[in-house]
Amino acid sequence: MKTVFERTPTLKDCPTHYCPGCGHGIAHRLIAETIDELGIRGRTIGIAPVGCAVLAYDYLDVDMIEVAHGRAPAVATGMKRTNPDKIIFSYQGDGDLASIGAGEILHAGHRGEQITVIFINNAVFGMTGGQMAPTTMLEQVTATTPKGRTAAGEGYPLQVAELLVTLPGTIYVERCALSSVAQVRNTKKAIKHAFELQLSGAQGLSLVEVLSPCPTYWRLSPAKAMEWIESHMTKVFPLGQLKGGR
Amino acid sequence: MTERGQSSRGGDKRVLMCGNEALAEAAIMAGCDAYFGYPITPQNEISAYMARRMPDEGRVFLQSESELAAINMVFGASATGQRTMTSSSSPGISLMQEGISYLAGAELPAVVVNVMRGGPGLGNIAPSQGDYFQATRGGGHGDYRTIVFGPSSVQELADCMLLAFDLADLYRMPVMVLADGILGQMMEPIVLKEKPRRDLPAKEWALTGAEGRPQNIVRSLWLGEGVLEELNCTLRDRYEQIQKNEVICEQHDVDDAEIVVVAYGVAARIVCAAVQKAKQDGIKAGWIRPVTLWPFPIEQISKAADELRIFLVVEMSNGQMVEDVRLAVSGKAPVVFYGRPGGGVPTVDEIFELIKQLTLRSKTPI
Amino acid sequence: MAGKIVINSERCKGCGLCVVVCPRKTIVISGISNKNGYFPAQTDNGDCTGCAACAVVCPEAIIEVLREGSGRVIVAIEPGKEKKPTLTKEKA
Amino acid sequence: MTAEGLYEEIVIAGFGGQGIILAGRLLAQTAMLAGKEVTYMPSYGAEVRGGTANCMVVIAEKKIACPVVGRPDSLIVMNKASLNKFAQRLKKGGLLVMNTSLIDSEPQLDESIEIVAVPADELAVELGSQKSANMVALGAYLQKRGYLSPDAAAQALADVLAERHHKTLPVNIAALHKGGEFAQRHCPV
Repeated sequence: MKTVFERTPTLKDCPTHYCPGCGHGIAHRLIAETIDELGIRGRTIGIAPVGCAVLAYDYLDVDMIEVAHGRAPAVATGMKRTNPDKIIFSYQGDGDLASIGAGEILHAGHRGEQITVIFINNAVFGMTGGQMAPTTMLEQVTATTPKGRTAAGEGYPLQVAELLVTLPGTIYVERCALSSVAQVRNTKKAIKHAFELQLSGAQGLSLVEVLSPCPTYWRLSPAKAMEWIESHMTKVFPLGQLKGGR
Repeated sequence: MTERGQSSRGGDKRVLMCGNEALAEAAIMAGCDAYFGYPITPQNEISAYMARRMPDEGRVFLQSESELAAINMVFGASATGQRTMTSSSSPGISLMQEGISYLAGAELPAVVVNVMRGGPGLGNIAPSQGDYFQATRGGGHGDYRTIVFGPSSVQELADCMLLAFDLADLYRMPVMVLADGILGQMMEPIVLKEKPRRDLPAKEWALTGAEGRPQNIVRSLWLGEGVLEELNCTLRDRYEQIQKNEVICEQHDVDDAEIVVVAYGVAARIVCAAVQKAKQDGIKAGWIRPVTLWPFPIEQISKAADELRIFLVVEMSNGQMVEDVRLAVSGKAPVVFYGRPGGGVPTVDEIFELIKQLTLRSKTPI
Repeated sequence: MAGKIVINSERCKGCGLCVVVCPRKTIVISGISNKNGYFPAQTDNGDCTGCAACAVVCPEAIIEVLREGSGRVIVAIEPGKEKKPTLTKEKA
Repeated sequence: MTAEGLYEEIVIAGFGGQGIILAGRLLAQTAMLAGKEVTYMPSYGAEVRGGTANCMVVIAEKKIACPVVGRPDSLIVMNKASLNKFAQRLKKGGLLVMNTSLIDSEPQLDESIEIVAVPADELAVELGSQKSANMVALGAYLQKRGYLSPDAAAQALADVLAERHHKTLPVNIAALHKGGEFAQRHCPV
């Protein structure tokens, strides 16, 4: 028998600190596979956010920086502007990108920075204990919306991808999910496309939003969490290539 | 692209430049690869100058969407081994403090210029020295220091930019140049001349892509037990080394002085004139001017306080550096403060009168 | 048994996603915990086709997939068709 | 004021658009080229929007302490508002150069203060460029004070005038000289 699937070298062979069934591990692997398949480990610089993925540099074996909450797109800007030949990606959660860092992603997109943003949307703050995120669904119960989020009280879930689509500086925006084998494969294609765009020198920012499970703070089993993405999240966050097809 | 340490504008010629433009040109001479900044008065000439000049030199200029973004762009560029800077004025520097703390934690070099204005809050746009505490105590959260220069002329402002970039790289930390609205706006003749440079270590830690080497990580998060304490101790040792090696301080006629006036920046120019006037009046006066505000010239001031004499500290604030002077004097001599906050600028006559009063009083028998 | 998977059970956190996605239902959760206290996934590889669905969803990337035959194989499951996994040989 | 003891603090003030900043820059550049110590401090920020403009120039043989001028030795005012704002700050024995084209009243000042009343706008109009009134006033000041000549300023003008305005060099130079001649004729030293 021959090995047809194994851990890709850029994904370090170590246990993660993520909860069982968390989507971060899958997303990390897709990025690592992309880097290896494109042969760009030697020219890639990754940016870890503040949030559950703050330790992403412990899992991805490329040059990496860990930055202040929400500021990854600004850091990426500083890197790419001074190193146009490097491949710069940021990996950000919904608190990091859509809440405290809303200004930075908006303006990096607005300027059309040639960077790749992987945006993990799990509709909740994981690291700090399951508080409401900008992307939290209406009626979703979190530590800070104990009776469920209401439009009147906390506003509607923020659709970042749709927002960024309106900016001339973004060239590729796709929303994917990790909710099934097929969706994971699709997410991989989207991530790879986003990296390829940057490699080709395309003028603008590409963002892949990934709907990702948080079984712990959704209070669901990992399998039910996957189902919940499809039954609930994709209704508010429809999947698809919102801008710049591949 | 010009080589590091060069600029197409450098030379021996005396030119009339405002402080903001002079420091910008000096940064280009120092090999600044990238400038990121957000407009705020009274330092807008810096970004306008950089916008014109940096592309000419094949380097990066970018106006950011905020001070938060600017300092984080600096953070990103610095992590890749580039020489980089930002500039702002007091309220903007407050916004940058998060990033400055991260720079300190991640041991990244950067130069931050603060052209101070009146505060607190939005304050006014008049010159001030109200950010001394913020600058010399780190300014952001956590246990760190930044090297701080407090130049008092346009020439010195330009000169200390070259040194600031070198020290930032040498000690892998943020260095702040603390000017004020007067120094930024005023024009003086200067000579933009290359100065001797430090020997600097290679930036092996820089994020350049892990081609043929293990991964480099730039981070300020250390969760393991005792790991952060170890980093803090490493930083402390470095800070002690800086305190030992990098103090710059100017002093005049201190040895036989009955009164020593301490001031930095623009206030020191005024003090210098007032002391000269006092000496013409027969008063034995001297003055000390810290050029580095951190590391502070503790030894120099402590030594001056070994003889009984009055210390007068003059600032454009309600009294900030005076606390460092008191610590250095350590109770050995009386320390008197005179300050003009909120954009007020002390006059030569005010200081002269005070010197006269203080020296008279010390001679009056009780 | 056209295929085979190897699960690093000491690193498994027992999330069970592989159990759910396996089209042949050949993976189960063990009743005996590993050293970290998780009940890991285990398999006897009975009906395994080597489709790699389990590995694709494994958040810990600890499943290695092997298959009979020559050349590398990738799983081609398009959205909506995952009930009927098919295997396609990639060009060598 | 001997050359050796030269320490001259000057305020130039007027409304925005009168070339106050340019006159100050030119004075500073002229002083620098003559080998003197000089500082130049413009008013900046919100206060220069839509209203008054002023700048402070200090020229000396020795190191200059403070570029902020509290009590000027000399004051050049181009409009009435500036006269009202700055005249009382003039030192005793100081010099006031005022643009009588836009100032119709006689200021009440200490009698030790010498006044040079120049119809700067009118003289500039005679040259065909009202915008050169600032140069007329500066020329008059330089001629009166004497430590730098209007001609020295004329030679420095190209350094401080933006290149896109270099076609106005001849008329501005003529204005400097015209101001100088006016001062010589009407207010001999």
